[in-house]
Amino acid sequence: MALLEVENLGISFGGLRAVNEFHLHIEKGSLYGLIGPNGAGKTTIFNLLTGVYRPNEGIIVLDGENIVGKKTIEINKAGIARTFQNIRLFKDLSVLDNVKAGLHNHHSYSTMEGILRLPRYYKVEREMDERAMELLKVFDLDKEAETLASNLPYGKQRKLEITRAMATDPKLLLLDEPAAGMNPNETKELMETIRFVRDTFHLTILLIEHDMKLVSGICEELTVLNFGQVLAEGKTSEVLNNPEVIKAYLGE
Amino acid sequence: MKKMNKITKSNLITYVMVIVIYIAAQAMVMTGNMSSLMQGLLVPLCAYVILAVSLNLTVGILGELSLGHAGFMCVGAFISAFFSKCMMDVIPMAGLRYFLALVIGAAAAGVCGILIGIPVLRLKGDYLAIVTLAFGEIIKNIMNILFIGKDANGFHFSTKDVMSLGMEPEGKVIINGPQGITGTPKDSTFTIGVILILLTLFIVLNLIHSRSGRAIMSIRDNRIAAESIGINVTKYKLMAFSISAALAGVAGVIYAHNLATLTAQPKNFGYNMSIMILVFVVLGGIGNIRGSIIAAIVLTLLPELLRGLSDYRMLIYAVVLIAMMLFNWSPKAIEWREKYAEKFKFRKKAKAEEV
Amino acid sequence: MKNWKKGLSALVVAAMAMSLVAGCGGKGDNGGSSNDSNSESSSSGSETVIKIGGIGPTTGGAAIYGEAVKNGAELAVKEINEAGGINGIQVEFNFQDDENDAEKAVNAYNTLKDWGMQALLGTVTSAPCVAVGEVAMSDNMFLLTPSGTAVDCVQYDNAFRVCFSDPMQGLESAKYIGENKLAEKVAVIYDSSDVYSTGIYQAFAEEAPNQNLQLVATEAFTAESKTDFSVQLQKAKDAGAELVFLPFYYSEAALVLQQAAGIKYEPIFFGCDGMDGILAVDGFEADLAQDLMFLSPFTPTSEEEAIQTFVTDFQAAYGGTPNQFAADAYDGIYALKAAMERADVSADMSVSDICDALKTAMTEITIDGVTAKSLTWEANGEPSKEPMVVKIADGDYAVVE
Amino acid sequence: MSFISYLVNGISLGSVYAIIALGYTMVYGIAKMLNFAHGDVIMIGAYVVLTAMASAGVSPVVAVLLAVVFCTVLGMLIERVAYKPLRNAASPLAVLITAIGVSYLLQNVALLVFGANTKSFTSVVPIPPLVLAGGNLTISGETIMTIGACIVIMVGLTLFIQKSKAGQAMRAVSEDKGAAQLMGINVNGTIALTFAIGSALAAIAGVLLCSAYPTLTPYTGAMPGIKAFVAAVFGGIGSIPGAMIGGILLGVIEIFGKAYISSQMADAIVFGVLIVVLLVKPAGILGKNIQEKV
Repeated sequence: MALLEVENLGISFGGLRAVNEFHLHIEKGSLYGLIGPNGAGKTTIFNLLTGVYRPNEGIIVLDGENIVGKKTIEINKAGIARTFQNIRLFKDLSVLDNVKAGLHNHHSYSTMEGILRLPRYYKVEREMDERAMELLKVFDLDKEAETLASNLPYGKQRKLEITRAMATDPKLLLLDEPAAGMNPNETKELMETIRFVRDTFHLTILLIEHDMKLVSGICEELTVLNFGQVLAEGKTSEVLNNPEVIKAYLGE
Repeated sequence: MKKMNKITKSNLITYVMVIVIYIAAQAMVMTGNMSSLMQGLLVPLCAYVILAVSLNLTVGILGELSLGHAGFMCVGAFISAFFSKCMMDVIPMAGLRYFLALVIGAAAAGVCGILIGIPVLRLKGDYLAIVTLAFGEIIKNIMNILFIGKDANGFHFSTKDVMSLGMEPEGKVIINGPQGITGTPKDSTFTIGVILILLTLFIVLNLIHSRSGRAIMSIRDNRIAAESIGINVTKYKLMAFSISAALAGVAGVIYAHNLATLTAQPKNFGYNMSIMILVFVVLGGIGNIRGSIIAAIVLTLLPELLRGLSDYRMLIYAVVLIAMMLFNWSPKAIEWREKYAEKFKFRKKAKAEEV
Repeated sequence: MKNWKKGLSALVVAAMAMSLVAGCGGKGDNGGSSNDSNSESSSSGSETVIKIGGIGPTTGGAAIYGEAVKNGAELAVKEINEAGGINGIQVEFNFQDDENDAEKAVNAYNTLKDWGMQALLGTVTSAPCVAVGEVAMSDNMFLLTPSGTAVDCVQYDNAFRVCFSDPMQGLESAKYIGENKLAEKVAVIYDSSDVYSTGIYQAFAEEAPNQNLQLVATEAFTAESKTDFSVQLQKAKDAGAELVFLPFYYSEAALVLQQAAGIKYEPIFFGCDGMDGILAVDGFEADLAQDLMFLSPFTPTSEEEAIQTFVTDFQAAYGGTPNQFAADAYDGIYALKAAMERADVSADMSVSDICDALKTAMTEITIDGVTAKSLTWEANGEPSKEPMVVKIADGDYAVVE
Repeated sequence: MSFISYLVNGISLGSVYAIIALGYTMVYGIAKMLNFAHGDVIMIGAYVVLTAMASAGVSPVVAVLLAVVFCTVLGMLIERVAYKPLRNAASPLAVLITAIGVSYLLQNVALLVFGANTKSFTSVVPIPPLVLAGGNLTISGETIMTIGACIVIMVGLTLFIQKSKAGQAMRAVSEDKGAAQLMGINVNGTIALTFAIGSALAAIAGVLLCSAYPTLTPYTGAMPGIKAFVAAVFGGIGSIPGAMIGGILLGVIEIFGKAYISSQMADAIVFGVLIVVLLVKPAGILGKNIQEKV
């Protein structure tokens, strides 16, 4: 059954048509790649999916529910979490608190309970700590739980961002260039982690990536975007051998 | 778990610091070692400390610049003084009256915070700063033209002058335009002030280290990321802003019940005062609650302690302010300080090893 | 690391605070000897001096008035000391800044209390005066304000004033205008953010109908917008006002006169005691103020000998002509002297005893001051002064009989 | 008739705000800091002119030139001593607070040097007033001069920033300090130059302010300074034409508010309009509304 169905999605900025007649079909549990040359509109599509931009036309259906027109927070609550191309961590919060912020809507107590330090505060905070540490362990960040996020090395910041997104317990996880700036070893490790979380947490993952090794290594299906339009889609191996795709990537 | 301890410890130091200062001050008063000047400053100091802590909630924790904090203080001061003056005969118990005045002052300022915050908090940086400044000036202007009197027929309002109130001859003017409110009961005491500081600290520190505080700080650090993980930006911004405003209102209540006269002048409720509070916050360290307390105390005492210099007083104050800012914030000074401190640390270590 | 850094800065600040507080303690020990603003004759080291405190703004926007009071009072103190003091005791005077803020005024008051003040000449401005009055009442400290005009300044029996009260000025102005039939259509421009100005305006407006004065325009300005008066003047002009009442200080009045000349509007301008000093503004074109009238207790150009001596001595000591504030302060110190002599005050009396003695003595004395001849006081704190109306003619003040 | 006369008065008050706002916005645009001491530099400039004319007896032109030189040096000195060390501070608020300290400092130095007494400023504007409509409408020489100066400065600044090499360096620094540095632009020098120009403008603004409203105290600069800051934000801070439009609009609103609504509420009206404008146009009238890129 399809988790995400996107039909006829389009948006313009000023006179510029950034995304046109875009469509996407992601099965539950799959690992899907979105690739394309720079400026093809990949991040714009992420922004459309997460409600940062409102599309001019088209529908986005998540798990049977149309999410077009919803706000970012509502879409997150509906089950989409993301990371950002230019890392957006809460840099003056600790690694642990970054993840706990992600748990915000899942482990709840009122502000009053927090200020008055009622028993529920201690109970929920403990649950949050446990859950957060569990997630950090998956990404091998548990030893840095106390570190300020801005003091983490680059690769770990990317991982922390994924952890934070995971904390919101999404159905669909959007990763915007998760391997950017990582060395081959780190990338390899990241590939395994991504696969591991998909399997353990029964996630569906859509990722934007330039690193072809990573794309061909873990993505089961691909959509190639060029000038805001779908250039090709299908099984990874097929798409990557598509002459049009090669042309788009290698230029004329 | 270790982290909890660290935070608890840091918070504890702050509480203990306030209590120690309180006990020391009380001891000095009891033994007659404190000058009248210092005794007179104790209550205003409490108000300024609360203001600094509350503004730090907006500037340091929420990460928004507000230049209208004096406006919230003004609202709290006037509403509570109005209440106390009207209720002076109805509620003779000073304690109960003061408590109600506090609740009313804080609530009024908090409501103002919400009303202002809803349209305004979507602005950013300097624009938010200027809008809050404008708000503070509007409040001051309104307080200056407000005339309220009371006679047998009830309350009378005017924005022109006392005559327009149209009162019976025996009626009493309560708010008299620029003359403000005179004869507010002097209910603020140092002990109440310190209790309110502790209460403020309790609210602010516990808020920071809770789920809501985390949400507020995540908005400060990255609004877009905060939205992406489902944090309601508007709600938490508004929450921080209105709590901050309500606490400023509390400070206003203390201020109003310490002086016999309450007027809305540029000096006490204008942008100058808002800026003064901001100076406390920045000098003490943005987001550093303990620093705010210390800076508020130091900068309030400084001009008073410089009185001996008579004409040069405010000049020296300005110079000291600039010097402290450079020392505390300039990257070069910080570097130098670190180097020096490291040497010192190293020496201490060496000494320890020797022993 | 970062936390540690924060800790260090907090430590530095704390150290600073400690040293400051410690410094203060030290200062407290050796009394007020650190103050250098009092006149030189005081620091003779003798134990028996009478300590008079003064409070007013010497910084901030109202510094002009505080400075004037400070100078006027110091001049009087110097003269008294040279003449042998009060009851043979030398006088020490200490003037503290309040920045025209009620809270700072209370701080200044407490500073003076630490210094050993036995009677207070102050405060200069109204709102601070009310706040200090409250504290002085609870301490039973004698208070004589040279220029606090608001009614509440002297609401307690320990407080007296040298100047007119706001309502009295408003009333007298209206009366004068009405009785002398200066005009029928009157406009008022006042500072709606200022206690003094609003106080006078209200009394004036209340009395106006009784004097058959028609208030055709009532316009206000505030501390935040006191540079441009074009609208207020235009409205007065359009309403056909023959006289414009200006109950505020001369710094703003100078602008009003200049802007009125700009639109060729030439009604009678009528001010209050705050108008005094307008000719002393450096570089002010005196013909702008031609025919300006105002209520004043004091004219520096008066031919009377006492006033002439005061003006000459003041000019010699501080440069510049003394204004009404300086004169009020000068008379205030002499009033204190007279009352203290009458009550036989000695230096070792407690503050409260002095206050109780002065409360009665104050109502029994009569002094010939520079602001009035045979000046006496009522128990309610008000002086018995007849306001004079002064008219400016050819760049000089002239008393209108 | 009175409407036109109010309009003229509003424009003349606004032109004074505008000329102060130009200096504010220029420094803000390039150094990205609110120079709270700008109003006080204006006050110092006016005192220099007054002293030079009254004590040294020089001609108005020489006095104004003297003030420009003095303020330029003063501005650069302030920048070097108080602002530059904080340029890379952890928070931009640090330098704002220091600017407030500088403002207090200038006020109190002036208080000590020139005393608290109000000084009357003699207008240095040689233009006679323009009398229209049979004497019912007078436009003062100061107004004509101020508006003229405003336009000249606005055009001059715009040309300078668009055409000259130093101006281009300024634009580069305002866009991205780091990148400008990498391009070989002397960032420190450029910012110092900005302060020099800003302070020279302050001197001129001081002369015009005090010619139009001829009283001078150590606190003369503070309130017009804040109003001009409001005007600069109103027009879109960082935009040079914006400062001019913002200043004049502010003046007109202030006068109309006083004339047609309530003279007691003038401040509340001005600031109320400001809030409404910013809510509708969050970056001011001519400001660029930059959306954060995700």
